[in-house]
Amino acid sequence: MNLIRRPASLVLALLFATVARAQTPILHWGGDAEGGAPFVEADPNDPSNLRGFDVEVAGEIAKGLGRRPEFVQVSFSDIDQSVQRGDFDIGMSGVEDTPARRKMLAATIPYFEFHEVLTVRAEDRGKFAALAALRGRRVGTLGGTIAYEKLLAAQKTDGVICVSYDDDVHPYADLRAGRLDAVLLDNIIAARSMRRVPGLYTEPRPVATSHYIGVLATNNTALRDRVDEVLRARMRDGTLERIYRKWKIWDDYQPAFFASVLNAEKAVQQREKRTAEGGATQDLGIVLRYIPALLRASLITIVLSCAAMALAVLVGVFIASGRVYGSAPVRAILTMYVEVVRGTPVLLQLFVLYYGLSSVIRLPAFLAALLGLGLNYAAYESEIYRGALEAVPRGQLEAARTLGLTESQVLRLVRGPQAFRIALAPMTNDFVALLKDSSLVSVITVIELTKQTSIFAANIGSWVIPGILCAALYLVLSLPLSRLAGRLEMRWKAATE
Amino acid sequence: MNLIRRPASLVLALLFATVARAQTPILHWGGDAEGGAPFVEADPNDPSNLRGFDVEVAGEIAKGLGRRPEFVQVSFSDIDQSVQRGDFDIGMSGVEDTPARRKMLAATIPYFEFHEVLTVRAEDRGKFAALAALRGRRVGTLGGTIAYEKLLAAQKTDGVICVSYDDDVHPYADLRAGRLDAVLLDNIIAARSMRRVPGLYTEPRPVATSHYIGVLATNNTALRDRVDEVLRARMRDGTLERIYRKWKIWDDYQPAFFASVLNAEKAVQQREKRTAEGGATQDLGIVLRYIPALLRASLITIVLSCAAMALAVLVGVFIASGRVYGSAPVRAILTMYVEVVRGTPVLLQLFVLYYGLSSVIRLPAFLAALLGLGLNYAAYESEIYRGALEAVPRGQLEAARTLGLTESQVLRLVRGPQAFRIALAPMTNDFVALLKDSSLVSVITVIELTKQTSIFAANIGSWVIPGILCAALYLVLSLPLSRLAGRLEMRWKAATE
Amino acid sequence: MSGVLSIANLRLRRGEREILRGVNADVRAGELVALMGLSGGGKTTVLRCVAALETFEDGVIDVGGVVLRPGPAPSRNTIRELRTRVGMVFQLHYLFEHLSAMGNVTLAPMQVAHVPRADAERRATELLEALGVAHRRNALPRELSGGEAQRVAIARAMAMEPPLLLMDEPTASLDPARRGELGETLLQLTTTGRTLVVTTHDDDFARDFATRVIILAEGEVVEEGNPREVLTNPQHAATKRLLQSARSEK
Amino acid sequence: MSGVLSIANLRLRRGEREILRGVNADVRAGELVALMGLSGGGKTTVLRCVAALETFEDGVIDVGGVVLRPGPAPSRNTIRELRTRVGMVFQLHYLFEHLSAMGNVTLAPMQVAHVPRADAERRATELLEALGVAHRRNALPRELSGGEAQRVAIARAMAMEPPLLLMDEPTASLDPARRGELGETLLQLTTTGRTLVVTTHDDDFARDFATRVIILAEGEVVEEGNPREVLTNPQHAATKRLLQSARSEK
Ligand SMILES: Nc1ncnc2c1ncn2[C@@H]1O[C@H](COP(=O)(O)OP(=O)(O)OP(=O)(O)O)[C@@H](O)[C@H]1O
Ligand SMILES: Nc1ncnc2c1ncn2[C@@H]1O[C@H](COP(=O)(O)OP(=O)(O)OP(=O)(O)O)[C@@H](O)[C@H]1O
Ligand SMILES: [Mg+2]
Ligand SMILES: [Mg+2]
Repeated sequence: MNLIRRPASLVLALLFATVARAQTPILHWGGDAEGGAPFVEADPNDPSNLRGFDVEVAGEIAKGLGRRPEFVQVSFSDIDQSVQRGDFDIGMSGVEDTPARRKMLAATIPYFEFHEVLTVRAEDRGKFAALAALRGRRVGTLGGTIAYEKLLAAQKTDGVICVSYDDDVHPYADLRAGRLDAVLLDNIIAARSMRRVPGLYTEPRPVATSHYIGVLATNNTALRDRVDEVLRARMRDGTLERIYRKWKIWDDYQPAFFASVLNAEKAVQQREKRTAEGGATQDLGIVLRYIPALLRASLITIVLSCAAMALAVLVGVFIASGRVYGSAPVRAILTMYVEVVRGTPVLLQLFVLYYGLSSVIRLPAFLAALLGLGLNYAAYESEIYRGALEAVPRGQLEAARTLGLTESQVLRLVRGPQAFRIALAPMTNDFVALLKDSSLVSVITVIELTKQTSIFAANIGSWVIPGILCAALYLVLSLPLSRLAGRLEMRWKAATE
Repeated sequence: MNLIRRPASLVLALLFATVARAQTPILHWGGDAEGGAPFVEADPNDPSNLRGFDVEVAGEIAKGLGRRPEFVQVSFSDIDQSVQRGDFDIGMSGVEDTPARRKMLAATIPYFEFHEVLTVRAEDRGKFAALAALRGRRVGTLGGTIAYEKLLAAQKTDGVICVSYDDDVHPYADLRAGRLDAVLLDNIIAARSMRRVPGLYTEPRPVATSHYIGVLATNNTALRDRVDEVLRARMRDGTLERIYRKWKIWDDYQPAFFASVLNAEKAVQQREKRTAEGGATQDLGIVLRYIPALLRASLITIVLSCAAMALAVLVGVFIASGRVYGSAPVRAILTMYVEVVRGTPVLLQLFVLYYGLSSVIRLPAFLAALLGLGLNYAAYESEIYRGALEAVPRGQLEAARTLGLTESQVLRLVRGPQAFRIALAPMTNDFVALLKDSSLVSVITVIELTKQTSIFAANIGSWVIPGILCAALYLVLSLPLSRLAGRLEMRWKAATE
Repeated sequence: MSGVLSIANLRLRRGEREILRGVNADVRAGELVALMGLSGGGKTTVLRCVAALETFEDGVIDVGGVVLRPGPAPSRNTIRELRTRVGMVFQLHYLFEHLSAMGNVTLAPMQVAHVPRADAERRATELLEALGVAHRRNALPRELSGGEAQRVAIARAMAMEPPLLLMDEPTASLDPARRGELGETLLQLTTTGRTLVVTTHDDDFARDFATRVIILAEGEVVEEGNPREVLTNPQHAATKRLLQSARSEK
Repeated sequence: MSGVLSIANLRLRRGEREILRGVNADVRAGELVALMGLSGGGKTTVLRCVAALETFEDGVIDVGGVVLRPGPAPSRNTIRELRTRVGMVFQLHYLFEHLSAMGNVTLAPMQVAHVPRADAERRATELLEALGVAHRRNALPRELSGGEAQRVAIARAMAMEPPLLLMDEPTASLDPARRGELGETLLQLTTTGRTLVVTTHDDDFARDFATRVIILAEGEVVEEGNPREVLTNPQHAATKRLLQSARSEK
């Protein structure tokens, strides 16, 4: 417990208060004060005080449990992990009710109903009243929310383009700026954003309905059940309604929602059981929904990689030949190219190509990615070929020369074919590495497999399944390559050893 | 000009208003409405309206120029580029007066003076009154600000640890959470944050003084001079004082600041001239200030790379030997390891090692980076060695066997040494690549060379110098390596060709 | 019977071609057997089979008790046993490219027999001197002339002092004088009970130094016996053809 | 004078060692010169100098008008000229490992002389038949026996029909019969005006087929003349030493 340092005169008084308060057991509850009003925010009049409807609900819960509430600040995206780790007893600041969460944690009954709503530019009012009207349009949302899941589904059924953000501010700014045509988020965030950003309009008809819940550690079901009791009681006696009205979030949907929660006490419990059992299938559902996006991203990855590798091999062969056969100045220049390009990070090269050169020439992202990767790998390829060329026995070169073959014929007909066999293993290495380095191009806004995976992971809140899936896809891309190389190698080994 | 769509009854009225307003020429001014109060924000009572002291100053400027102000939303970090590109006439929402900016753009006279102040936890009040008291402590700030420059300097002189953020919210949250011991930012942001986050205290004594200015495109000095005229006039007639008082940002420093601006009209012009001339040296100053941080980051890069490469070579040799000499099941397992590890992105492996496994074992970031890179590269190394081993002429192996050498002796004494020569070029490639792949570990919070460079670039608003510096450093790290490899290769070539 | 090597009915195919069609041969301790025959007749292949560098389809090879049979590669133990009894000199030398002449000769004694370096080098110098290449002891294989490389390869195999030494064309790149010296050296070895099987195209060498000659033709042994008799008065058509031209104008 | 090859005062060092100490030799068109000498005497080095595969310290080499001088590698044009006049067979064959016997022989005719494939293959088959390896035409070098590889290498060099053909130990891995056949083939070539310089350790071969013999000892020409005379009745000590043992017991 932190003792706030004040001038000495206050210490005694505080000490007393602290001791007195220490008698009451504490309910630690976690939330993100940056979430702001109306969830949890610092009181503008007294910054050491918190306010918001979640604060009051937490207070009611604590009172109902006979405890004193104490707030623990945690970043919104960490609430689930933190409560599981035991940083606090219950997490609740706009925590959405999702199947994933219900499976991972012990969840209270829902205590508030909200709606995913579409916000559009004021001048588009009425034009996009439903997701179906947004075919081919860009719709933004916050990653990891129910709205995002909804949008992903609509991407398939209605052809909208889903753009995910990490915060709830930029979507509305981008909407205003014309980079989006709509934002799908819950009505509370939408209302708040309408106050911040001028010129927006929120369609009144909800796209989907969801609820806020409290979350507790998996093994903490006993406390959960007592919290549920308290919540139900406060719904019945009108305390929650009073709180919601105070924070201006009470709407016509809540009475029906309260009623359904109170009546369906049993039904809810059953649902939970079902959820626990049906977890696997639900997970599968989420995963399946992501597969098309991952496959699209894989396609970008493979097209980019193949094109870049082709460029790299071509340029690499030229550099290697130049370094083995060229005149001294040519050799020096090529050596410098190799050292510089190989010696500096491709990430940096991509940045320089895409952003640094943008004042001179504005390359499209894909072209910049292709050039960046291709020219970078050319430096590596050239080194491999050079090494391989120099590994071909000199006697054979002399034999070829005495037969009258020109140097370029010796290279093409005698040295090259045998060097290629030696170069094959490291070349395969490089192609596979390139496949994966292509993930770097996400920094210049190309969305490929890894980027798509990280979006996926952020949204389902776990790296396990997306990680395995992504790895599997990369493997599927790289294995045929290894196979082919292996077979070629086999054939040559059989032929020339 | 956008015509806002309203029910038909309103169209006529609006049309008239629009036409009437179109008579007055427009002053487009750019700012970031997300900056919030007191700079620029949407009026909570009428979201289509903007308010803030910058809004009012812009209004005064427009009036003085005989124009009508029109706001253009732009993200804060893009203000400089956008104004240069001509997206709007003048940028002004908390734009700091820095030498870099004055060099790149046409800057107005300063119109407001503010102070960099230290915010600490309330319980630390008085403990860290100056930067010098924070030796060895972590101090946060917003990247790209004067405060950041200040902190970097203090990093050298006072030994504080500078932590840069991309927004002005997280530093205060992390301060409260104990991850920082102080935050250095301007008094306005500090005051606003104090209202948001409870339990903080701002030291009253300013660490540094700076000013807000307006910025215009380089070639737009004519307009700039007229804006300067207007600003000076409004300082003289008390309009600015009225605005600042209204927004509660008027303080005792402003009168002296106003006086100095009005008196030093000439001096300022001279200073600008000097700045333009002294630009190169000033740039050099900024660059020099970053060098220690870059060198530190280089050290992390090189230690990590060497350790990871050592691990990779060790494991790689074992895998390669296993794949050439092992029994069928051993070969199959090792082949699978190689294909899977090589076939999936190291970025993903790092994520899985660091975040994915965190529920099982919580690896320190550096160790996770080392393991991730090392085990990944081991797969590549093993392929290279395998290829090289198989390129050693079979006759020599037979000769060794008939002499009675065991298989492991053949490997160690005859096959290995000759394979190593063939493997050298691709191995050097890999070491250099590893040096650069080490930049990936920034995703798991290790700050190495590339990450440090991107911080640098973000802060001076250009990739050119940081890019060149970073490339140079990587080169300095990789060149000795290439040299060494080249010399070894030379010696062997002389010895065995 | 002091049989050091016995080959019975050795058969070997490579793809379509039947390279050995039932080779039979017995070698006793102290013999210096010259294995002769037309180029491509299978001499090298026979030696490689005896050294367990090739698997074969049929037959039995017995090297002083170590028995090689058809089928997959013999067990590790058999191989280890065998290596202590059989040494081999290769037609293309196969010197270790990364080691000097001295390094080539001392590698096995030091690593396999664990002879101290000084002893190994003394012994190597003796061998190289006997073969006339001691002055090139520090040269790398690529710096040696054809005949020098061949003699280093011979020294390398002799350094391990195997009871049975197989030599594939050891005389090919040697001048007449050196060939004579080598013959004397080999005869010397037989007096200490060591056994030698030497393939050669040089009928003078076989006549001068071999205790017995075996003629291989199209994968079979067609004639064997005292070299002077066989080579001066060949019975079999293949032997006659083999010697035909060389004798034509003498 | 119809000088095809003239070597004057050729000197060459490798590190400390003086390998050639002023070699002088003249070869006329239609000759078959046997270059003999102790192993390590510098025979291979002389041939490599003539083929411009080595640079040398002193002396002049004139190959039918193309002149090689000491110092750095000759110009590209000189080399191109030279290659049309000189062919070479290497002691270690140096066959192209990735091509079959046929591929090895037809590569240069097709790529350099632009002979159509069918013609090149017909000619190659003739050559391989003459040398007795036509049945192995589809084998890769690693599948050939030592003597077979040597004959393919000879065929490869002969396919380009160079006016001057340098052959380094072409008889080393050949059986007496094949050696005789090769000698006949080479003599045949000289009748069409082609010239051959052949290093060999086989005094019988030199006696039977060479038109002239040159004895190289310690980097100098010590004796030359009619092979029967020189080899039967050597004048110089080095020649005597060279032939000593081979003749000792005959
Ligand atoms: N891997 C292989 N595949 C097919 N044929 C092969 C292979 N290895 C050897 N041969 C053939 O087997 C036959 C015998 O070869 P071997 O090397 O034993 O002959 P040799 O008697 O040693 O001949 P030489 O005197 O020329 O060395 C040759 O015709 C050769 O071409
Ligand atoms: N790169 C080199 N460095 C040092 N010495 C060399 C090099 N190449 C050849 N020699 C030496 O030069 C001498 C002559 O070599 P060369 O190959 O010409 O002999 P040769 O007459 O062909 O012998 P052989 O009959 O054994 O083939 C040899 O002693 C050899 O060791
Ligand atoms: Mg053989
Ligand atoms: Mg030679």
